[in-house]
Amino acid sequence: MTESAKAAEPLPVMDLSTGICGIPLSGPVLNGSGTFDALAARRVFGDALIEDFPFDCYVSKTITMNPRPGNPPYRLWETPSGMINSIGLPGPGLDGFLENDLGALAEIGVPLIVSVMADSAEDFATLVERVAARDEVAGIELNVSCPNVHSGLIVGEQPAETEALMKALRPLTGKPLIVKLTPNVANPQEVAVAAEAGGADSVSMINTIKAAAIDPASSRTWLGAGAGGLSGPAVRPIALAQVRAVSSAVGIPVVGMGGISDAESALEFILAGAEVIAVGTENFRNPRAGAAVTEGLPLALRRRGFGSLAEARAATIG
Amino acid sequence: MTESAKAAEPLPVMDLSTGICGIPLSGPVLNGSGTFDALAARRVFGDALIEDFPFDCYVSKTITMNPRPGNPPYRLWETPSGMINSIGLPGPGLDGFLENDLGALAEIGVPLIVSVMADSAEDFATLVERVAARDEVAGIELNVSCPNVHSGLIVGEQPAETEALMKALRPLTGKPLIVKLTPNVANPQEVAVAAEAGGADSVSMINTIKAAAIDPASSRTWLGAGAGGLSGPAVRPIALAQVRAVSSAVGIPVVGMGGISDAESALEFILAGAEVIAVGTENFRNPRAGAAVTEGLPLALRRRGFGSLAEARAATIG
Amino acid sequence: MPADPAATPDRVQAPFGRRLCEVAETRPSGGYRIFTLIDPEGPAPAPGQFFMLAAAPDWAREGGRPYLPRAISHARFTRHPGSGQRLDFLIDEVGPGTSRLAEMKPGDQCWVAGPFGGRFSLPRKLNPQAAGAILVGGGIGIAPMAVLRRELVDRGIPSRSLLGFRDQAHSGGVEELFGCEETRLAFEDGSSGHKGYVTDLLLQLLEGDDSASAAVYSCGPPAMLEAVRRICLEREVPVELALESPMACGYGACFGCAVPKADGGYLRLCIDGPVVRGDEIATAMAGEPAVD
Amino acid sequence: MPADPAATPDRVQAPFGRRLCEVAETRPSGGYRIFTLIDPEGPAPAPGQFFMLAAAPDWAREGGRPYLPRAISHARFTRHPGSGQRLDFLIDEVGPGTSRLAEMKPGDQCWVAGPFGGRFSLPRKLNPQAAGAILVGGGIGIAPMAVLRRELVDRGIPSRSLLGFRDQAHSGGVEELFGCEETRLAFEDGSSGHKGYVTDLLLQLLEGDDSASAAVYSCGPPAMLEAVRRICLEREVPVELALESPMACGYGACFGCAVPKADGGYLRLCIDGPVVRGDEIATAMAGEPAVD
Ligand SMILES: Cc1cc2nc3c(=O)[nH]c(=O)nc-3n(C[C@H](O)[C@H](O)[C@H](O)COP(=O)(O)OP(=O)(O)OC[C@H]3O[C@@H](n4cnc5c(N)ncnc54)[C@H](O)[C@@H]3O)c2cc1C
Ligand SMILES: Cc1cc2nc3c(=O)[nH]c(=O)nc-3n(C[C@H](O)[C@H](O)[C@H](O)COP(=O)(O)OP(=O)(O)OC[C@H]3O[C@@H](n4cnc5c(N)ncnc54)[C@H](O)[C@@H]3O)c2cc1C
Ligand SMILES: Cc1cc2nc3c(=O)[nH]c(=O)nc-3n(C[C@H](O)[C@H](O)[C@H](O)COP(=O)(O)O)c2cc1C
Ligand SMILES: Cc1cc2nc3c(=O)[nH]c(=O)nc-3n(C[C@H](O)[C@H](O)[C@H](O)COP(=O)(O)O)c2cc1C
Ligand code: FES
Ligand code: FES
Repeated sequence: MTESAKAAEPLPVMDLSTGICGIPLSGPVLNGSGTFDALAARRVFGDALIEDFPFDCYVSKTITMNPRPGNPPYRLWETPSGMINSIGLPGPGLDGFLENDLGALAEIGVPLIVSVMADSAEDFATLVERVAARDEVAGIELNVSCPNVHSGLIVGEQPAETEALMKALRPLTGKPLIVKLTPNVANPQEVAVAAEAGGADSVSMINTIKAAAIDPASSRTWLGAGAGGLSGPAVRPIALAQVRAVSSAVGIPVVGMGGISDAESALEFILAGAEVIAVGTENFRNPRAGAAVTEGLPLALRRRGFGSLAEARAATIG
Repeated sequence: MTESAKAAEPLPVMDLSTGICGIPLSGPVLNGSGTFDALAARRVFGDALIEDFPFDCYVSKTITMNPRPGNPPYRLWETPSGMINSIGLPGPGLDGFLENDLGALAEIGVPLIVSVMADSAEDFATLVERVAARDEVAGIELNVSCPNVHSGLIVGEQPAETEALMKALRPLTGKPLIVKLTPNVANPQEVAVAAEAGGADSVSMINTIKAAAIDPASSRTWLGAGAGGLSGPAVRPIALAQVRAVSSAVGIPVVGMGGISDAESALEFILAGAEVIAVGTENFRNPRAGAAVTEGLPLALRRRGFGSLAEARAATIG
Repeated sequence: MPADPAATPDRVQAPFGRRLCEVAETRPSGGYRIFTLIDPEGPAPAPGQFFMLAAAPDWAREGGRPYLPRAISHARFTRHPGSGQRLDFLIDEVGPGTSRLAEMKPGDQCWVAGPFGGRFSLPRKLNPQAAGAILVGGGIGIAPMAVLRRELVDRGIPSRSLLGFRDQAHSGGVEELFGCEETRLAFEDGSSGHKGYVTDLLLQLLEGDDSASAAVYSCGPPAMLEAVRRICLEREVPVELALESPMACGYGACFGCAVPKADGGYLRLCIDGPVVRGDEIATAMAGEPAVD
Repeated sequence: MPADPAATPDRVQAPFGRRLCEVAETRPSGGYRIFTLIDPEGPAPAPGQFFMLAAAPDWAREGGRPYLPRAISHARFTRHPGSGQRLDFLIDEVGPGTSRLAEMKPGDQCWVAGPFGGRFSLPRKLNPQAAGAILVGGGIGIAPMAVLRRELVDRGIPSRSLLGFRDQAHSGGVEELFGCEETRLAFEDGSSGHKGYVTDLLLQLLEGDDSASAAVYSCGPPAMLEAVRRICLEREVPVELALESPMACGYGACFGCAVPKADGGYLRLCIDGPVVRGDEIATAMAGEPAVD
C-alpha cells in the first residue's frame, strides 16, 4: 500500500497461461465450487459476465444424484475475517443439471469442471459416468468433504476408503478426476496420498472447516443446520499449512484455496505448492474477485522477484 | 455499540464465583497456558499486577522435564484476525520451575494450574507426581496437543493412547487432571470421551490450529520452525463448534477457549457448553484482557436475559 | 417512463463487479441515518431492488467484522444535471455493518454492487382490479416503500402509505422520503399517530375499501410482514412483500439467502426476491431462531 | 535528574493494562511520519524503552490486519505545563500496522501500553573509561538514539551522533529530533552528507579516537546493527544495540520475540532487551529469512 504510494509501479505484462491435469487454462484462477453460480450471475449481470468472465476455469456447484432443497435457514454467519455457511448442497440433481444447466455453462467459453457428491460408491459412479460422458465437461471434482451434508460416507476422513473409492471410479473415465479434500482431519496428506494411489489426477483443498455460531438474540445455535463450515481469510493460514503438507506428500498437482482475497494471497498458495488456485468467499465481496486476482498477479510475482508463474512454482517453500 | 449509545445501561452487580473440578474460583476467567507469563508481567508492571490480577485461576506455561530453549526465530506471524506462533515450549524444565517459579507464582493468590508436556508416559508420570506433590498446585493440565513440538507421542490425536495415558497418570494424584485437547483432529469428542474414560477431571480446548506463513521478502517459510499454530478471533467459530461437540459428548467440565476477546465471546463459549473459559491471544493486545472479560460479563449475561452464569450454562445450545 | 406496465422488466441489470462511489451527504433522521452516494455508472434502480454496500477502503472494524458487504435497499434515486446520479439510503444501526455504514462521512468512498434483485410489480399487474396501491412500511422498511410510492406518483397511480414505528428513536426518513403528503403513521409507544401496530391501519383500510380492488405492498420487520401477509391472504388481497434474509453476495452466488417456499424448498431471496408474493412463501419469519 | 548513574534503574515500570491516549499532532518528515500522543497517566520512559501501540477504536483494516499492537520506540518525551506529557513517535510505513498508525489524525485515540523493555546504560556503566558516547542511528532507528542523546545532553555527557539513511525518502526526524546540533549524516545514495554507510563514519571515529574510551550505542536495520556489532567487538569497544524482533505482547507474555544469545538459547527481546550488549547475542540478524 505505502510502497505503491511511494513509487507507483507500472504493471508488468506477463503470460499467465497454464493448465491443470492436461486441461489448458488461460491463467491459474478457478472458482471454489459453490461460490459462484455463473447462471445466476448471468441473469444479474447480463452478457457482461461472459465478456469479462472472472475465472480461467469454471467449477460447478456440487451436483448430487437427486434434487436437494438444501439446509433450512439461517445458512450464513459472518465471523472475524470470515464466514460460516451451512448451505447443504441445494441443487437440481443430476438430471436437472445435465438437461438445463450444463449447456448454458458451456456458453461461458472456459473449461468446465463439474463437482459431484454422493452417499454411496454406486451413486458416485453414476455421477462420474454420466457427467464425464458429456463433451462440455473437461474434468470432474469429487467432493468427499462437505461439512454440511451428512452422507453415509466419511470417505474424505479415511485414507483407505478414499483409495477404494478412487479405484472404483478411476476406470470409468479418462477425464481428470480431482478429489476435494476435507481440512477436518489430523493429516490431510494421508488422504491425499491415498487419493493419488487410487488414481486421482489432482487434489483440491481446502474445503470449509467445521464451525458454529450462536444467535445473539435467542442464545440458540444460529445456523438452521446446527453447524457449518468456516471460510475466508481467517482460514488462510490453515489452508496454507495443509496445501504445503499435501503438495510435498503427493506428485499430483494441488488446486489451492482457502481465504484467497487478492493476488498476493493467491501467490502464497503457489509458493506453498499449489499448481493453480481458486477464489471462493471473496467472490461474495466482489463479483469480479477472480479477475482482480488475475490482474494483480503480474505485479505480485514481480514484487517477489519472479518473472513467471513457473518461477514461483519452482520456489515453493517445500 | 449503538445499543449502548442509544441507552447507556447501568452495570448489573452479579456474583460470578464458580469452580472447576472442585477448585473454587472467584469467577470463570482463566488464562490460556503460555499466553501470560505472570512472573515477567510482575517485573514489567510491578505489584499492580497482583493487586489487580486479571484471572480467577492461573495456568502456567507448559513445563517439560528438561529445560528447553524453544524454537528458532521467527516465532510469530500476524494473520487476518489472528496470529500464528511457533514458540516451542521454551522453559526452565521441571526442576527450574519447581525451584524458582512456583513459589513466586503462589504469591499471586489465585489457584494455580500447572501445564505439563512430555515425550513419554514415564516423563508425564514424573511431571505429574512431582508437580502434584506441591501444595501450591491446585490442578494439573496435560498438554497433549502442542502443534509446535514434535514429541514421540501423538497421544492427543488418538483416543486409545489418550485413555491409556490417563489410566497411567490417574492413580498418581488426587488433584484434578485437565487434558488439553488438540483441535487438529476430525472428531475431538472421541479423544475427549477417551480422556474421560481414562479418569480425566476436565478437558480444555482448543489449542492452536496447524498453520503456516510465508516470508514476504524471501518467499520461504516465515516461521523458524517451519510451521506453527493459529489462535485469536479467526479460530473462534472453530473452537465454538468443537467445545459444543465435546461438551455434549462428555460428562466432565470443559475449559473453553479459542479467540475469546471480550465478555460477549466468552459467554458464547459458556453457551456452547464450557464450564469456565480462558483468555489467550487477547492478553497480548491488552494485558488486562482477563479483567476486561470479567467486568463485561454481567452486562453480557443480562443482555441475553441471564441473571447468572448458572442460568447461561443451563441454556447451552446443546 | 415506460407506458405499459406489462412491459416493465422485472429487474434492472447491474454493471458487472463492484464500483467505488463517493458519499455526498449524510445526516441523522429519527434514530436512523440517511446517506447519499454519487453513482455515475449505475443504472436507475427499480423499486424493491437493493445494493450490496461496503465502506472503503477499510470496511472491517475492531473484532474483524464487518467482512461481508451489507444488503441495503435504496430509499431514493435522483438524477441531478450537475451532480450526477444520487442514491439515498436509510440505515438502522443494528450491528457492525450498519454502524460502519452510518459512520461514513461526505467524501468517503463506498463499494457498491447492484442494483440486485427484482422489482415490485405495478398494481395492475399484481391485481388487474387494482384501483391503486396500499403501501405498508415498518421501521427501516419504509425505504423501498418510498421508492415505490415515488414511481407510482410519477405514473399517476394513486397510493396510500401506512407507516409503523416502534418509537421515535426508530422512525427516521418519513419526512425526507414521503414529504408532507398524506401518510398515516402508527407508533407502538403511542408517541404520535395511531397508537399500536401499522397492521391496525391496514385492517381499517381493507375493511373500509373493497378488498377486491386492493393491491398491498409491504416491507418491514419479519413479524410485521408475516402479519400483513396473513391479513391479505385471509382476505384474498394480492400482496407483495420485500423480505430480508442474511446475504453474503446479493447476486445468487452463495445460496445463503434461503427463504422457505409455500410449496416446499427454498428460494434465493437475492435473485428470486427480495420482493415475493405473499402466497409464494411459507413464512416471512424464516429469520426466526433456528430450533436445534 | 538522578545524579548517580549506577542508581539509574534498568527500566521504568509500566502502568498495568493499556490506556487510551489522544493524538495531538502529526506531520510528515523525510518520508517518515511523526505523531504526538498525550499520555497523562504514564511515567517518563527511559531511553531505549518502547510502547505497544494500536489505533483506536478500529485498528484492523481491510484484510483483517493489523490485529496485534505494534512495538514503537518513543522518539521524544516532553512535559508541558499546560498540555501534559507528550510522547513523540517516528514511523516508517512498512506494512499495515505502521501505515495505520501513520494515518491517525489529531483528535484520534490510540491504545498505549508501556513503557516496556530496559534502557540504554549510561556510558560510564557501559565502559568505565568512557569519555562520552557515540550514537549510531540508521533509518527509523534514529528515534531511540534521539532520546538517549537528549538524556546525555541533560546530564552534560558529551556525545556524537552518526546517522545513516538509504535515501531522502527514508530520512525523517533528523531536524525535529536532533535539532541543528552536530550530527554527521551518511546517505547510501549520496544525496547528502557522506556517500555510503554510517558504519564508514563509525570506523573513522573509532580509528581517530582512542577506542578504549569509546562507548557505542546503536539502533537501526539488522544488517547495520550487525555491522556495528562486529566493528565494536573486533575493537573491544563496548556497544549496546537496540534490536527489533516481531512482538505480539511487549511484556514477556508470548515468548515470541526470541533473539539468539551468544551462549546458546534465546532471550526475550521485550523484557531482556530491546537494548542488548553486543557480546550478549549471537547475531543482530536473527530477523533474517528462516531457511527451512
Ligand atoms: C434486501 C435487503 C434490503 C435491506 N435494506 C436495508 C435498508 O434499507 N436499511 C437498513 O438499515 N437495513 C437494510 N437491510 C438489513 C441489513 O442488511 C441488516 O440489518 C444488516 O445486514 C445487519 O448487519 P450488521 O452488521 O449491522 O448487523 P449484524 O450483526 O449482522 O446483525 C445484527 C443482528 O440482527 C440479526 N440479523 C442480522 N441479519 C439479519 C437478517 N438478514 N435477518 C434477520 N436478522 C438478522 C441478528 O440477530 C444479528 O445479530 C436490508 C436487508 C436486505 C436483505
Ligand atoms: C522495540 C521495537 C521498537 C520499534 N520502534 C519503531 C519505531 O520507532 N518506528 C517504527 O517505524 N518502527 C519501529 N519498530 C518496528 C515496527 O514495530 C515494525 O516495523 C512493525 O511492527 C511492522 O508492522 P507493519 O504491520 O507495519 O508491517 P508488517 O507487515 O508486520 O511488516 C512488514 C514487513 O517487515 C518484516 N518485518 C515485520 N516485522 C519485523 C520485525 N520485527 N523484524 C524484522 N522484520 C520484520 C516482514 O518482512 C514484514 O512483511 C520497532 C520494533 C521494535 C521491536
Ligand atoms: C457458501 C459456500 C458454499 C460452498 N459450496 C461448496 C460446494 O458446493 N462444493 C464444494 O466442494 N465446496 C463448497 N464450498 C467450499 C469452497 O469451494 C471452498 O473450498 C472454501 O470456501 C474455501 O475457500 P474460500 O475461503 O476462498 O471460500 C462452499 C463454500 C462456501 C463459502
Ligand atoms: C504464543 C502462544 C503460546 C502458547 N503456549 C502454549 C503452551 O505452552 N501450552 C498450551 O497448552 N497452550 C499454549 N498455547 C495455546 C493457548 O493456551 C490457547 O489454547 C490457544 O491460543 C487458543 O486460545 P486463544 O485464541 O484465546 O489464544 C499458546 C498460544 C499462544 C498464542
Ligand atoms: S445472497 Fe448469495 S445467493 Fe442470495
Ligand atoms: S513480545 Fe511477547 S514475550 Fe516478547
